[in-house]
Amino acid sequence: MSITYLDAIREAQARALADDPRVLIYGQDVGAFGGAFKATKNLAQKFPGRVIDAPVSEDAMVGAAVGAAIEGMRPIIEIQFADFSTIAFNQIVNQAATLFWRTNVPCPITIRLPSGGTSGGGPFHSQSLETLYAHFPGLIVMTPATVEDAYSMLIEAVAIDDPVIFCEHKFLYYHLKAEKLPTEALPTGKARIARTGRDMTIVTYSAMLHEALAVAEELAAEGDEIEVVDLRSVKPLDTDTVMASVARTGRLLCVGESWPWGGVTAEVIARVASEGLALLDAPPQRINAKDTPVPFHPNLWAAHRPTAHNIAIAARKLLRM
Amino acid sequence: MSITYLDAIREAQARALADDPRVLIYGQDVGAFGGAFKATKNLAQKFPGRVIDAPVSEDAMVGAAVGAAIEGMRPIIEIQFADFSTIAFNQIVNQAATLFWRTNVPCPITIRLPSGGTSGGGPFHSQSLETLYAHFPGLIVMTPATVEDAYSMLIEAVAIDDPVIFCEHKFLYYHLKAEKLPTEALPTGKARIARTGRDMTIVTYSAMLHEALAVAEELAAEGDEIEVVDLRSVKPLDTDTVMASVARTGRLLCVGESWPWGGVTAEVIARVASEGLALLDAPPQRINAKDTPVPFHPNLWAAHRPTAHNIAIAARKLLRM
Amino acid sequence: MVQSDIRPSAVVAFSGRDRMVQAFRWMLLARLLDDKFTSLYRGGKIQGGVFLGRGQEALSAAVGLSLRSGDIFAPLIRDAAGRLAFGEPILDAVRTYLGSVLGPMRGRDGNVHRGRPREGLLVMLSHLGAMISVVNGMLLARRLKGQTGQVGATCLGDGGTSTGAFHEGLNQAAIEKLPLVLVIANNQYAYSTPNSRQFACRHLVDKAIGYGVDGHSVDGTDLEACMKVVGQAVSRARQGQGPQLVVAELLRLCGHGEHDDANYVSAQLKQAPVGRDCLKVAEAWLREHDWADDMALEGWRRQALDTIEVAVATVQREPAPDALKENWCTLASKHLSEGFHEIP
Amino acid sequence: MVQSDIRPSAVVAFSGRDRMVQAFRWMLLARLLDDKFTSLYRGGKIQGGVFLGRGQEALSAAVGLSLRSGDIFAPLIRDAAGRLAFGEPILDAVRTYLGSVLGPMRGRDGNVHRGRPREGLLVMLSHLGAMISVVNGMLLARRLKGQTGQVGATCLGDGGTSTGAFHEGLNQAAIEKLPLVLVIANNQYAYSTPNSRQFACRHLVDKAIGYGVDGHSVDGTDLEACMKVVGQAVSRARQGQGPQLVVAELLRLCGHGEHDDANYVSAQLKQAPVGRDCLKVAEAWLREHDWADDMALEGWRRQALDTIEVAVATVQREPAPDALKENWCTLASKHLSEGFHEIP
Ligand SMILES: Cc1ncc(C[n+]2csc(CCOP(=O)(O)OP(=O)(O)O)c2C)c(N)n1
Ligand SMILES: Cc1ncc(C[n+]2csc(CCOP(=O)(O)OP(=O)(O)O)c2C)c(N)n1
Ligand SMILES: [Mg+2]
Ligand SMILES: [Mg+2]
Repeated sequence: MSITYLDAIREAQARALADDPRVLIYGQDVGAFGGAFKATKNLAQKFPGRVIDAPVSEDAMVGAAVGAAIEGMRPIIEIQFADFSTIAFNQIVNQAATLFWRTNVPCPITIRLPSGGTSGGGPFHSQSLETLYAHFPGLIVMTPATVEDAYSMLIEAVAIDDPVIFCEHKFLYYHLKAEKLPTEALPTGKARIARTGRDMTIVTYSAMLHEALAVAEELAAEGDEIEVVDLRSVKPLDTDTVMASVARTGRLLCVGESWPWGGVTAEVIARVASEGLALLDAPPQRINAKDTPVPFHPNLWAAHRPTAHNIAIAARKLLRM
Repeated sequence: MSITYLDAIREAQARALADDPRVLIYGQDVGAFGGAFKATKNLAQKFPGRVIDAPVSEDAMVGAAVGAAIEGMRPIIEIQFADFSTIAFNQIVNQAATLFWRTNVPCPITIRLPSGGTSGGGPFHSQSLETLYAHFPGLIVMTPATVEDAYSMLIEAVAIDDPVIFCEHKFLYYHLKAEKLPTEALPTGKARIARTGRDMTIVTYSAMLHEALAVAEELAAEGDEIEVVDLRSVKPLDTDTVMASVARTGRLLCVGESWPWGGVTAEVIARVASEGLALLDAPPQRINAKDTPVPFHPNLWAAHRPTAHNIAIAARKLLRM
Repeated sequence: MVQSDIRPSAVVAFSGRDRMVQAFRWMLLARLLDDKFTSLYRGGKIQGGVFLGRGQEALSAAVGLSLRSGDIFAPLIRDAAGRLAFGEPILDAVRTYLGSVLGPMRGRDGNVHRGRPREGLLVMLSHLGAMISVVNGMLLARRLKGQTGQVGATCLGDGGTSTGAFHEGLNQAAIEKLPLVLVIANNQYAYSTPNSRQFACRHLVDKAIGYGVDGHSVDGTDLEACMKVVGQAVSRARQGQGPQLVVAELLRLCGHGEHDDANYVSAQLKQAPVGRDCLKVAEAWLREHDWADDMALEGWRRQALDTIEVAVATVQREPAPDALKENWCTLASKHLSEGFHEIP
Repeated sequence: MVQSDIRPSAVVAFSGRDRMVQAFRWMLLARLLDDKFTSLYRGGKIQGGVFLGRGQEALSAAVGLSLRSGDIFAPLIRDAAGRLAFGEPILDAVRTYLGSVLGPMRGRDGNVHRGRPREGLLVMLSHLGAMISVVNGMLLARRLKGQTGQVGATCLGDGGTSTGAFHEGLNQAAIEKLPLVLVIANNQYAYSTPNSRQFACRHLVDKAIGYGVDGHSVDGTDLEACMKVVGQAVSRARQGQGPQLVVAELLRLCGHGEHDDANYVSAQLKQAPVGRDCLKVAEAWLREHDWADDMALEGWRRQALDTIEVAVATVQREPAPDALKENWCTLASKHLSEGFHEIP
């Protein structure tokens, strides 16, 4: 049996529903239909009344989730594409993110955002919005890069007493496969050394992890050993693991699929520069998507996002600095 | 005669309306009433039909501005408080910011966001959202810190062929005064050396400029000369001026009033570390608001935002590093 | 629109002597409390804005009184009366306005932003319309948990009806047939903006039909009418008739906030029936019914003033929040908080 | 609701022989173009989704044909017919779907996201409801510029009516009394979600009254009815009667996109009048009126197919966008673009 990243997301939800009567799912077409990506397939049938179709009202969807959370439930909201979360923006950043701080009542909601680019997705079905949500106080932002993390982090997201923005990458839905679901996992807030190396650290997350790993493989053939850190969650961001890796390698390249200005890569570099300047043997570098909307055409899309190709160029250059 | 920061904003709008028949103003209570902060006082009377009261519909307000821009107008939108721009978020980042890129039709709209904290403002009347808008491709984000810039940058904002997010700081509205309106100004995208110095560079913008200048004054008495860079616009961000200053001083402290994760300060440090690591004699540091919502009570508010007091502590520490 | 199917007995239940007196006393307390906040504000004792319910007490008290313990109430800025009637301790109001750290908001939020969500009293977001879907979610959760017979009420202004959140929220409640009572205080203005620049339907209650919910309209200056109509709407919601939209016509008898002299309010409206002071109307009504006389009225007034004075005196001795004691932690899961290692 | 005040002569004007034949031919072209996109999609020639207007061509064509040059049209995903009738070059559709760099979107956006704003044909945002206020802004600007006699039309689905943007947009148009024609294609589903989970009013046109705008309902499977009702709505808007809400009942005769087999569509609806194929209904109607016979129909079909084949053949020889030639600049003010000095 092989399990995809998408299967893992479905299984995590099935398990959360089975284990905890407070869990419910609310989103457009999540019920009998099983969701636009089939991430909730069969769940409405298996858990009657707890997987609920929503109208095209993202603002009210998230508002209702906050209300349910006040009543002690643990709702999972599926936004059809991350891009549509801009409609729910106010409820997410102002209502959900501040509830506990204002009122002492926790807000355990999980908002699933099918994120990131796919070929032909175009500017409104491709966005990576982790930066937005990480900037606001009060939110946990998860960015799983593996089948195992998709499963275990989603289960943890539901269990956490705070609002979690769960950025699941659409590009990984079908591509990525594992043999079985994990039985244990790193806790939220811990980054993972996805590959060890001594010459350079690449810090990344989500779909870009796989580009980075490909680069590490490629450069290994040239004799350069690259350490790859998978952040797993961008807020909290595991500065310690990043710093320890840079301490070993002296070189830092950050890769993110979101836009450059103030993105995850800026935050990582700012932390390392502030707290670990002496560790750096060369200027820390970053690669992001270009500063334009995500283009529709595959030719443009492939050039817009970071790929193993341009990461490798950057890595080689940084190794020589 | 003395002119406040708020007067400057009103005068800039009056001048834009007078000089260009394509300019119009749309926002809640901006008409006969003159706006919640009186930033459009008398303008409806002086420019009949061109200063229009809007319903409590921020999304539709910005959407209509985009439509008017397609028709060749140059609308100014007043959002009553920056915090309410989250309701218009989708129209700002997806409609306005992408219009030119998608269709080749420019989108010359100016969105005025009364921003930043004031004592007693509380979590929903105090936000500094420049980071959000700078992250998205397609927007210019201005953050004027002086009466002169409030005036000249707003005039320039209206003239620019792209959507401009004009973050005007409420704390400066009445406090800040100038003798007269400027007749010339730096172009958008150019930072200003607000004070020269050789021992350290503080990079900042908006209300924090004045805290930084106070610190520079204070430390001058101790013999340390601090250069203060006022970014003026955070996107585009004038890396060259920042870099040149750090080249002179070797030390960088970034100060911003928005939240720490991925804020302006992270972006500035990331740029300097990537492109000018060798210029740094000490780790670049940053000070931001705390990572909580903006508190209501003056005691908490004063501790939540950076002030001359804690900037000075940070500066002294950095000078000794 | 539904306005006629209540039996005479029900009418008595909604506006019998005890209820009317109770309602009036909450109105009075709210009015006097508002007056107190105004004078504290003028004396520089209050940070931020002060938002009054002057002219809206009848409607607001009717909402608060029509609810029971176990119900949900999400008031808005002009609902001092409704809050008190629903059971909000007066100390919560005073502590939140004066920034006592002992208040439910601990100085983190202020003035009208207060409540106790776990006790069914929600804390408003400034963003108008944003509370409706939150109430929906609570009602939905209760349905899932098998709790029945409870309703959720929330208030909004005429301006608030223009928000997308109002639309999404009311539609959501209608689809789920939730026991939501959405009360619109049409006080003719949103800040300075008159109805004519806010909507174009003849009457706001016309919106009910477009959502497939019951609509009720009421003279918001008339306490008895408010008690009946709001009471009936709450009953219908409780009985499973789905969301109820109540629209009251009245006039804001003060500025938008205490900083505003409201000189834009038309003289004509002030003279019109909608401009009547609901407190005076209610007083006259009680006198007419011989349910109150000078002595009773004066007694209630004294008691209210005493209550307020005691609360204010108490709170004025209470500590303000101390930044050094604040935990500066936004998350419930403290262990997941980022330590932003800032220098000072 | 307004449905009766057009004189017989007006009826002829809206659905006379020329107009009906024209409308039918746009419907046919749109249907065949959609078929072509389907087969290109199945052949792996199209990136991203394919969204069809199958079953909605009568309504859509009626909207496009009711507009004049100088009017504004903001179509949605199922409006191939309306776009063509409004004057969108078929090459725009084919180029955008196939990603030709010569198309109006230059490969930056794809499939149904195309238009020419300066010619009055807006480019839809995916976010449902977001185009209404943009049309409003254009109409408002024209009024300010003194341009009159022009209208703006935009289309939305039943699902789209649940968005806050729909509400804010329609209310805004009503307040400003703009010549906006908002056409709702109630195709019974939003993706898989049936009407019963989308709204609770009896009929979507009931929403009109809550905004104070004219409401029109029409059988969307009946071309003649669509031509009349949409034509009349457009006329009323043009005459200064303010926004017009048109609600058509019909059924989506295809999946949400070509990836969707729509097995959730109820068999009962498929059998019901709402499930009729508007193209067949229109064909029968034309035959009945002796305005079309086998030969004419076959001729139109051939011509449409030829047009499509020529367009596709042309576009297939056109260059795709080249990342190296892209300027990667989001701003009109190039000099204000940030050079993010990325390494490669
Ligand atoms: C979404 C949003 N936009 C703007 C504001 C600023 N604002 C605060 S109160 C107000 C007027 C509200 O009018 P109305 O809803 O009629 O209530 P009233 O003040 O008359 O009781 C406005 C525009 C807000 N709170 N929320
Ligand atoms: C704001 C928003 N939320 C979600 C979506 C995803 N989405 C695309 S089409 C669709 C269904 C739309 O249904 P309807 O409006 O009835 O139009 P139809 O597809 O039936 O023509 C949804 C939910 C979207 N485009 N915009
Ligand atoms: Mg009002
Ligand atoms: Mg539909």
